Amino acid sequence: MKNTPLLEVDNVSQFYNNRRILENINFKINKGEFCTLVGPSGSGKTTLLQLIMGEQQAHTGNISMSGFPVKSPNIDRGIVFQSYALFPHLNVLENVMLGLNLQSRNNKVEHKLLLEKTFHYLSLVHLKDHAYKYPYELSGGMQQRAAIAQSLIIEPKILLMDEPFGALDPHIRDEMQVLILDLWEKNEMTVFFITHDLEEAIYLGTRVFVLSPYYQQKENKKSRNQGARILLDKKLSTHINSTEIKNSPDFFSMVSQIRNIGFNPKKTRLVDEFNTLHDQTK
Amino acid sequence: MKNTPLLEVDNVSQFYNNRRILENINFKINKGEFCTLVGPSGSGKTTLLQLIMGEQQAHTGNISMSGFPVKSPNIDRGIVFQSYALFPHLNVLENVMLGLNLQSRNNKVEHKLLLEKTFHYLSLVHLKDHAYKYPYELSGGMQQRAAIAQSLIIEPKILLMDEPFGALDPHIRDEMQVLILDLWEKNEMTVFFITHDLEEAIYLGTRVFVLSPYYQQKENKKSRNQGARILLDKKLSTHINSTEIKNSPDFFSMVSQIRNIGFNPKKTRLVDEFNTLHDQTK
Amino acid sequence: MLEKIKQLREIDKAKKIFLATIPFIILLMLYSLASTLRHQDNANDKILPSISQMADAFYIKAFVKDRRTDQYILWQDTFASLKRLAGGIFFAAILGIIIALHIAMLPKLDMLLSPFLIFISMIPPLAILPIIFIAFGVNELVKIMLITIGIFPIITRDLVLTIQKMPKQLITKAKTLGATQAQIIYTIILPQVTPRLINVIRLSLGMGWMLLIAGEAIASTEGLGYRIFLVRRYLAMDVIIPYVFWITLLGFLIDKTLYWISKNKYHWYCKT
Amino acid sequence: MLEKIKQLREIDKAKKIFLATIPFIILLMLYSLASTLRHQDNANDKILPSISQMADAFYIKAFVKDRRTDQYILWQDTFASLKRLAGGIFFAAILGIIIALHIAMLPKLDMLLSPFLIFISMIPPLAILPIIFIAFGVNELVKIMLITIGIFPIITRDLVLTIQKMPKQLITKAKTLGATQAQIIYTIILPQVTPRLINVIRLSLGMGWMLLIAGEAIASTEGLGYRIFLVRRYLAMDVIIPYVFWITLLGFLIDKTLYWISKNKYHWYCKT
Amino acid sequence: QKNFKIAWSHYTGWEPWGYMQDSGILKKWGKKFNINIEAVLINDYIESINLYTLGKFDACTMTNMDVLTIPSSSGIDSTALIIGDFSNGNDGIVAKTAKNIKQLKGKDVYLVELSVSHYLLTRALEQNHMREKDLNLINTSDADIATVFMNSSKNSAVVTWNPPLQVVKQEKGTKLLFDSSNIPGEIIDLLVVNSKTPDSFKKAVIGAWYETMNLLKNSPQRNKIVKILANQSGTNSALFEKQLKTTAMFFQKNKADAFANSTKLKTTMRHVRNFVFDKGLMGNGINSPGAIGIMFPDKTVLGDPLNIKLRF
Ligand SMILES: Nc1ncnc2c1ncn2[C@@H]1O[C@H](COP(=O)(O)OP(=O)(O)OP(=O)(O)O)[C@@H](O)[C@H]1O
Ligand SMILES: Nc1ncnc2c1ncn2[C@@H]1O[C@H](COP(=O)(O)OP(=O)(O)OP(=O)(O)O)[C@@H](O)[C@H]1O
Ligand SMILES: [Mg+2]
Ligand SMILES: [Mg+2]
Repeated sequence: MKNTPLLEVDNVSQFYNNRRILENINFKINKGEFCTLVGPSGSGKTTLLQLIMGEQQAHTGNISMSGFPVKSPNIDRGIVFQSYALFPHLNVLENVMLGLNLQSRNNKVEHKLLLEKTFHYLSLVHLKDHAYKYPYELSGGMQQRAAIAQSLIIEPKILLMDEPFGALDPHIRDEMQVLILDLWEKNEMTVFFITHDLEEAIYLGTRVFVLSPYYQQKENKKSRNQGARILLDKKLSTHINSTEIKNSPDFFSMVSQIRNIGFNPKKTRLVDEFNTLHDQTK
Repeated sequence: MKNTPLLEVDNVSQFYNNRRILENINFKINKGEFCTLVGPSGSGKTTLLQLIMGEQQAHTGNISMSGFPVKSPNIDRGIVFQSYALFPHLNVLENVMLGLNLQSRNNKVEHKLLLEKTFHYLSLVHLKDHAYKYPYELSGGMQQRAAIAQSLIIEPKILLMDEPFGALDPHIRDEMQVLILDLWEKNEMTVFFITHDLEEAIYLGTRVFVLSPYYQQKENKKSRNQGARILLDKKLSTHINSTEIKNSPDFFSMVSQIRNIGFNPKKTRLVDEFNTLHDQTK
Repeated sequence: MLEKIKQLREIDKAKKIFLATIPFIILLMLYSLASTLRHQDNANDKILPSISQMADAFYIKAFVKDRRTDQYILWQDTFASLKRLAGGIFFAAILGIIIALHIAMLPKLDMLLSPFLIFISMIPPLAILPIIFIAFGVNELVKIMLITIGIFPIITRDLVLTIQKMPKQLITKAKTLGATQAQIIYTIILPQVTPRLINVIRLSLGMGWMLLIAGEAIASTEGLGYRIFLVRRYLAMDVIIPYVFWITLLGFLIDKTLYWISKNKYHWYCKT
Repeated sequence: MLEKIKQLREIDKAKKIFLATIPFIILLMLYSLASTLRHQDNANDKILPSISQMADAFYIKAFVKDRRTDQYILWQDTFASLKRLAGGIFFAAILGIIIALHIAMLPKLDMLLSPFLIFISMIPPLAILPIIFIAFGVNELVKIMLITIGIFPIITRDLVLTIQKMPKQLITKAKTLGATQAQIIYTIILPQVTPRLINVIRLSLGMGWMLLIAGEAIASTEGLGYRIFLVRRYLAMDVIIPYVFWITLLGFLIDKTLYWISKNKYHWYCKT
Repeated sequence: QKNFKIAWSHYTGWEPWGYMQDSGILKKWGKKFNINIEAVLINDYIESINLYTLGKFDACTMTNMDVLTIPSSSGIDSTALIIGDFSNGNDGIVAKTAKNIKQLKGKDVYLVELSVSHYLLTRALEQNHMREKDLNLINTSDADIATVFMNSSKNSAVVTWNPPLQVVKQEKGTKLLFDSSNIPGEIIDLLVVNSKTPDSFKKAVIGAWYETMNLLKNSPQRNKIVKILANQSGTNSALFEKQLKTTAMFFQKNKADAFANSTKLKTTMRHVRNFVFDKGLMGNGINSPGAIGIMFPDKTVLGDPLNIKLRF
C-alpha cells in the first residue's frame, strides 16, 4: 500500500447558499509530510479543513484517507480549531487528559502513568501552574495552548491545525513551533497546518499550499462566482530547529512570491500558468 | 486642562480568586499617543483592558479618564475585542452601522449619508461583498475585520484594541495597520493597542509597554503570588507608512530587548532596575 | 450539482415524515387493541371507545348544528378556547419579556424582584381561585389571567437566565457604540432573546392548554375545556378523546408555526 | 485589601436581602389592608382571613395532634406531598435526560420521536385521567406519574434545544479524541447539560406543584393538595392561604437549593 | 340596584336556570319588576358558592348543607328563596362487592368528603350503627369520581350523586346499597339569595321559576324543554328523564311552602347542622352547633337568634 497517499482530495468543490467557496481542489498528501496551507482571510481554509475532518460533506468530489472515503471525524485525525473549543466543564488537566482517559481501561496503575504524561504535556505548553483552572478562567493564549496539548497528547496519525499559534506571544510561539516539529519527527506524524503567517508556513512546512480566489479562468476576466483554488503547491526543504533560516534571502523571496500569488486581489494569475507550478509530489 | 492626562492608571492591582494578576500598575497616557502593550500570554493584558473599559472594577487603585474615575463602558472608549464579539442578530452592514444608527435621528437624508459612510468602511476592510452576511456566515478573519470597522466608524476619543489583527492574513494586516495609523493621525485619536506581535507593536506605537510577571522583587527570589507589572515603558519615534523600517537593525535590537525583558521566564530582572527604565512621558 | 443537493434534501424530508408517523401508528394500534379487548369484556365499555364511536361523536360535534345554540359546537368551542389561549400567552409573553429585560439589565431591580418572582412562580393558581376572582372578577378575563399567571413566571425566569448567559462583551460593545440603557434593552437584547422567547412559548404551550382547560372547567359556557368538563360527568370518552386529540393537534400546529417563524426569521439563532 | 473585597460582598448581600424583602412586605400590607376592609364590612368574612386567624389555623395544623388520625396534619401532608413531588420530578428528569441525549445525538431517533414528543407535550393530562388510571391504576403511582407526564416533555424538549445549541466543534473534538458514541453522550454531553437540567427543573417546579395538587385532589387521604381541596368545601381560607404559602415557601427553598448546587458544582456553567 | 346575577351549576334540579336564561323567561320577569336578572353558569359547584359568598352574585344554587358551611358561616345572611327539589335517589352509595352497608366495614370508600355525599354516608352509617372510622374514606374530586371508582380496587365503594351515580350504577356487578330515597327530604336543593336583596328581585325570581316549573310539569312543550335541559347538561332525554325521576321536584309553590313549614325540615336542619359542626365546617373558633341561627317560616329559630344567617 506504499502507493496509496494518506490523504487524497479529489476535485472537491463546496458551496454556501449557492455561492461557490472552493473549486476543484485536488491534492494528495503522503505519510510524513508537513503541509502548510496559507491563503487570504475568507478564502475557504477552514472550510477545506472541515471537509477533511468529515464535519461537512463535500458537495462534489471525494476525500479519502488511506484509500477510504472520509466519513465523520474520528481518532485518526486530530484537530486544533481556530476557535479553541475546549470542554467548558473540564479543567485544563481534564481537558488535556481527556483523549487518554477515553481510551484507558481505568486501572490505577495506568491512571498514574496517564497523569504523568498529561503533566509532561502541560509543562510543554507552560500550563502546569494552571492545571486546575477551567477554560473560562484562561486567557485567549492559554486556551489555545491547552487545545494544542489536548490534540498532541494522543499522537494522531494526521494532525489538522487551524491557525493554532494565532494568539501566542513570540516566545511561546517559537517553543510551540519547535515542539510540533519535534513530535512530527519523533512520531512520524503527518501534519496539515493552516496559518496566516507566511514565514511560519515556510519555516515549518515540507510543502506549502496557497489557497486563493484571486486567479483568472482562461484568458477571460475573473468570473463572478468562482471559488478558491490551490494556486501554489511547493515542496520545501526541511530545516528543523534552525531558526536562522528565517533571515536568509531565499526565505524572503519565497514569502514575497507567495504574497504575490495568493494575497493580492489586483494581481491575478491565469489558472494555466498555475497548473505548471503544481509540483508533482508523489 | 492641558496637564490632565487623557487616561491615568494609578497603582492598580487586580485579583482572581485571591491570585494576584496585576500588581501596582501605574501609567498616564496623553491625548494623541499610540500606545502598544505587549506581554506574555496570560500576563493580564486583557484584564488591564477590561479595567480601563470599566467592565471590571479594580480591586485597588484608580483609573481615570480626563480626570474622572472610569465607571462603566461608554462611547468615549471604543473597543475591539480579542474574541470578535459581533452582534449575532445583525448582518455585517447592520453591525458596522450600529454605532451610527444608535446616535442618528432617523431621518431619510441622514440615513443615506450613514449608509454611504458604512459602505466606505466596509470597503476599507474588504467586506463590501459580504455586507449582507450574518456573523455565523463569516470566517474568523472576516469577523475580526467587521469588528474593526464597527469600532472605527464612530471615531472614538480613545480606541482600545485587543490583538485586533491576530487572525488576519499578511496582506490585509498591512492594510489594516496603515488604516489605523491613518485614522489615528487624521482624527487625533488616542490608541491603546494590545498585540502579541512585537514587530507590530514597535512599528505602530509611539510608546510601547511591556507587561510581564517575570521579575524579581528586591534581591529575593520571585515571590509566589506576584502579579504582572509594567517592566518597560518606552517612547518610540513615529514612522508612518514606512514599512521599510521593519528591516532596520535598530528595529531588530528593540525586538530582542523586549523579548529578553518581558517574555523569558528564566531571565528575570530586578524591579529596581526596571524603575529606572520607566520613561517619564509627561 | 445543486440539483443533486436539492434532491437529497427532498429524500431527507420524505424520510423524516415517514419516520415521524411511525410512533403515531403504533399508538393508534395499541389503542385499538386495548379498546377491542375491553369491548370483548364489556360491550358497553365507555372508557376506551372504538375509533368509529369516537369518529361518530366527533362528527356530530363538528358538523351537526347544535339544537340549543344553533351552532357547530366544535368550532364554537375551538374559537372560544383559542381566543383565550392566545390572550393568555400573549399577556404572559409581553409581561415576561418586559420584566425579564429590566431585571436582567438593572441589578437593583433584579435584587428587588427575582426572589419574589420565584415565589410567585411556585403558587398553584388553582388553589387560590377565590383570591384570583377578587382580583379579576368572573368573566373572560379571569380565564385569560389564569393562563398568564401560570406561564409568565416561567417565561420571565427563562429569559432572565438566557440574558444572563449572553456574552457580557456584547453589552460592553453596545455601550461603547453609544447605546443608551434603553437602546441596549430594546435594540440589542430584545431582538437577541426573541427567538428564545418563541422557544419558551413553544415549551409552555402544554401548560397553557392545561390551565385553559382548568379555567374553563370552573366557569364558562363554551370552550374545549368546558365541553370536556361537561361530558366528563357522564364519562363520555367518545367525546373526550377526540377533543383531547383535537387540542393536541392544535397545539402541535401552533408549535410548528412558531418553529417555522423562528427558523426563518431568526435563522442566525440556531447557528450560534 | 482582600478583606475589603469581602466586606463589600457582605454589604452587597445585606442590600440584596433588604431589597428582596420589600415586595413581600408590600404584599403583606396590601393583604392586611384588604382583609381589614372586608372584615369591617362583615366580621365573619372567610375569604380574606386576618393574619392572626391564619396563624391560629396554621398552628393547629402544625402543632396540634389531629383527633381523627392522631398525627400532626401539616407534617403528614407535607411529607406525603414532598415524596410525590420528588418522585414525579425525579422520573421526569431521568426520562427527560435519557430521551433528550439520544434524540439529540441520533438524527434518526430525532426524526422518529421529536414530532411525537411535541404531540405528547400538548396533551393536558388532567383531561385524559381515565386512560391514565387504566395505565397506572388508582394509587400513589398515578399521582407521581401525573407530575412526570406533565413535566418530562418540557424537560426533554428544552434539553434537546440546549444540546442542539452546543458548539458542534466540541463533538468533533471528542470524536477525534477517540470518544465512542456512548462516551460522547455520557462523558461529553451529559455533564455539560446537567446544569441546564437543574435550571429546567427549577423552572418547572411550579408546574410540578400544580400537577401534584391536581393529582391529590383526584383521590387521596393526605397531602397538601388533598387538604386544600378538602377544606375548600367550607371555604376555609384561613387554612388554604397558609397552606399555599407553605407550598410556595417549600418551592422557594427547593429552588434555592438547586440554584446553590448549580452555582457551586457547576460554576463553569454561568461563566460561559 | 337594578342588575342582579344568579349563579348556577350543573345539576339535574338546577338545569332549568339555564333554560330560563336562554329562553328569556328571566328577562321577562325582570322587566315586570323593572330590573335586569341574569343567570350565569359556573361549572364548578363550590366555586359558584364561593363567588356568591364573595358578593359577585346575588343568588346561587346550592344544597341545604352547603349554605350553612360556606355563606352562612361566612356571615352572609342568606334566604332559601326557592326550595326546588329534594334528592330522592339522586345521591347514593354504590359498591363493587359489598351487598349491604354493614359489609362496607374496612373497605375503601370514594367520596367528595364534607359534601352532601358525606352527609348521606353518615346517615347510612347511623342507621346501621356504624361509625366513619369503620371505613377508609378517600377524598375524590367530583368530576373524576366515576372513573376513579371504576379503576379502583375490587372491594371499594363510592358515594356520589347524579350523573356519575348513573354511570357507576350501570357498571357490571355494582350494587346500590343506599340512596337518598332512604332519607327523603334531607338533601334539599335550593336557590339561595342574599337576604339584603330587594323584594322585587325575589318576587321576579319566584315568578320566573314557577312559570318554568309549570312548563316542565305538564305542558305541550315539556318534551322539548326536557330535550334542551338534557342537551345542556351534556346528555340525552332518556337519561335525563331517569335523573328527574329520582329528583323530587316541587312544581308548585304551595307544595314547596308546605315542605318549608313542615316540622320535618326542622329535624333535618338539626341533623345537618350537627353534621356540619361535627366536621368543623363552621370554621375555627366556633364551639357550638347553635352558633349560626336558622330561621324557619314560622319565625322559630334554631340556634343563636342574634346571628341569623339562614332563613327559610
Ligand atoms: N456557515 C456558513 N454559511 C455561509 N457562508 C459561510 C459559512 N461559513 C463560512 N462561510 C463563507 O465561506 C468562506 C470561507 O470561509 P472560511 O472560514 O473557510 O475562510 P478561512 O479561509 O478559514 O478564513 P480565515 O483565515 O479568516 O479564517 C467565507 O467567505 C465565508 O463567508
Ligand atoms: N474569569 C477569570 N477567573 C479566574 N482567572 C482569570 C479569569 N480571567 C482571567 N484569569 C486569569 O488572569 C490571567 C490574565 O488573563 P488575561 O486574559 O488578562 O491575559 P492576557 O494577557 O490577555 O493573555 P493573552 O495574551 O493570552 O490573551 C490569566 O492567568 C488567567 O488565568
Ligand atoms: Mg479560518
Ligand atoms: Mg488576552
